[in-house]
Amino acid sequence: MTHRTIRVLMADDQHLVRGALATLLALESDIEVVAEVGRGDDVVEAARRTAADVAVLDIEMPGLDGLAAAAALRREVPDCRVLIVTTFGRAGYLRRAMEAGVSGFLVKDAPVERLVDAVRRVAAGQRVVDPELAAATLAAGANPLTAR
Amino acid sequence: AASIAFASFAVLAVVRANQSLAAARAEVAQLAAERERLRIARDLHDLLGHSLTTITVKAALAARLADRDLTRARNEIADVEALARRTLADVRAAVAGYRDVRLATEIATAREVLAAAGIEADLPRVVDDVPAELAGLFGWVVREGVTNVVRHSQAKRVRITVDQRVIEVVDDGVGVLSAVADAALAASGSGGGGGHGLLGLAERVAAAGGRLITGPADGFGAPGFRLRVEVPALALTSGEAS
Amino acid sequence: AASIAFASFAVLAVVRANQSLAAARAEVAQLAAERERLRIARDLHDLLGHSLTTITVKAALAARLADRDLTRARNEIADVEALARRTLADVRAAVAGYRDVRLATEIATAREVLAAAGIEADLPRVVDDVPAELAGLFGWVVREGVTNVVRHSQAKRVRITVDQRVIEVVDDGVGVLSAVADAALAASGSGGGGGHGLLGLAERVAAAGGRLITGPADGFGAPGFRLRVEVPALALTSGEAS
Ligand SMILES: Nc1ncnc2c1ncn2[C@@H]1O[C@H](COP(=O)(O)OP(=O)(O)OP(=O)(O)O)[C@@H](O)[C@H]1O
Ligand SMILES: Nc1ncnc2c1ncn2[C@@H]1O[C@H](COP(=O)(O)OP(=O)(O)OP(=O)(O)O)[C@@H](O)[C@H]1O
Ligand SMILES: [Mg+2]
Ligand SMILES: [Mg+2]
Ligand SMILES: [Mg+2]
Repeated sequence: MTHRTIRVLMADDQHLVRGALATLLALESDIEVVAEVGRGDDVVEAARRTAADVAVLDIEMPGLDGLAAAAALRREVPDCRVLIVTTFGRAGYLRRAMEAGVSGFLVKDAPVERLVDAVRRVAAGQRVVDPELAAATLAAGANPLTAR
Repeated sequence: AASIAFASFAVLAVVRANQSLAAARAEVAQLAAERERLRIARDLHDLLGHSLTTITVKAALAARLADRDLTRARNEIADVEALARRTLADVRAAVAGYRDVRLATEIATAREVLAAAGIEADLPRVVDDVPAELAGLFGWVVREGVTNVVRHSQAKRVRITVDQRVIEVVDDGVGVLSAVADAALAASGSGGGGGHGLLGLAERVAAAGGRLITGPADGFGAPGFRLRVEVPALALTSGEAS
Repeated sequence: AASIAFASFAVLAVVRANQSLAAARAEVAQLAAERERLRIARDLHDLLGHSLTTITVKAALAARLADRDLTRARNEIADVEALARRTLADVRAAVAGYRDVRLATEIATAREVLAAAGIEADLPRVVDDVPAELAGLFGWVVREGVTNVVRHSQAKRVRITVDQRVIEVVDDGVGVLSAVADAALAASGSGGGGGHGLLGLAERVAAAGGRLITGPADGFGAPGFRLRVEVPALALTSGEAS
């Protein structure tokens, strides 16, 4: 059980980043990337079909944003845990992420070791909060669109 | 007595209005500055967040791949280089866009640029007779015209003349010689081959009710290139040029 | 009749003042926005121009070196990755600086971030008694203090207290334990090892005539970290905190 490979689903509309992150993760011997999607509303189906253990979700995506996709996953594919990766820390994102029951979030430009470590810990049922994302959120402040 | 009371009231109102003028000034300035900051911050986020993330992630991938798959590593590096170049160009464009274009500053910049390019320049020293509503538009003409001279003309000399309604940038370079360049100019209206510079400028000029004319320099040096913008007095509406 | 004439004159003056109010508003707003754009354009240019150029050049170099000297190519690409990450951090910080800092908003954001980080937070609900001139400065204290708690403290609990002239951020984490961290704090004045957060904050506080004190949390949880800013009433000058 502990040595089973971790099945990862990648969702990001920026395909350059998605491809690079997927390749980076796949270089790890205990990680297998089983699906890549570019829209939030493809996440649930792909997770179910591939029996993914961890869904690595971007936030800003067409169709459905990553946080809404995370909430849908928790409801419909509860065995699949969610790791949010985002370029922008915006207030409101963290709160929604927690309400959606995600297991971790970190900045997309985090060093690879940190990303790989986060995937492993999320797969193992732990929670991962990247201090840099928290700092970025404090810096970015309230999202004018979701404030109030 | 009634009229005296009314007069006092009116005087008081003048005082109040002046006070509120000062207060309003400060408040309006702060709001405008903040609105502008937020707008630019959003631009920046969108412009740079994505590309810098992509550069970071792809560089990380190239580093990891170097030992295992040199060909792919090389491709990733090439992508990073192209992305970085594009991002730099985007930043330059953004910075340029945030700078307000004013005729006097553009002429000062043109002087520098032309000197650096080794092109002899005859530029107006005083542009005070250009109406304020046209200063922005004419600034754009100088910027685009001089950029084109430096990039395309191979000119030795350039002259800019300005009066209240007309501005001209003339050079003694190769002109729009080839069928290719002519086609580019013509096609730019349909987004084809050529650049966007003159097309964009023509749009600004049209919005101000004026017209943009290009052609050979005749007389200034053959064949040369002439860029001329005319805005008839009647055409002046408020808030044209950006 | 004199008073009636005077009254009419005064009424006219009110009308004029109102007209000039509207005109002034527009003009002031435009000037303020323009000043802001220029400032940001300069920032951007300084902040990004250099690092993006370096990234581009180094990526190009890595591409060239890939065939001849793989080790050097790998070093260059590692530099690119680190540079791009730092540039993104700079952009985040710059964007943050463009936003107006208000105490109430900073506390709201802190609440969310601390909850997400799993740190129990005891934060003030009402900050109405903080004078308007200090709301910006105290907002910066919250932002930098909480960022540091999240990044450095490993704390379980944090408490922020505010009154008219004093604000404190206290946590029950590891504190500045090691000689290394102490040195970082001390050296930050000379631009050495440590970060810029507390240094920048200390400068803002000094500009407002106040002082910044850091130390262990004593009593709140050991050893912990306490960040305290005091601005004596006399020190209040206009236009300190940004
Ligand atoms: N001074 C000039 N001398 C010679 N050719 C010119 C001159 N100005 C413009 N041209 C020609 O006209 C074409 C269209 O100019 P335009 O400014 O629209 O586009 P561009 O300069 O090529 O690209 P962009 O301005 O979008 O960067 C140019 O590509 C060039 O061939
Ligand atoms: N709450 C805290 N708990 C433990 N150590 C802290 C705390 N706050 C600050 N420090 C220590 O003080 C150092 C200086 O803090 P400062 O905010 O100036 O820099 P930084 O956070 O490292 O970087 P920056 O703020 O520029 O991003 C930190 O690196 C850390 O070692
Ligand atoms: Mg996206
Ligand atoms: Mg051009
Ligand atoms: Mg700090």
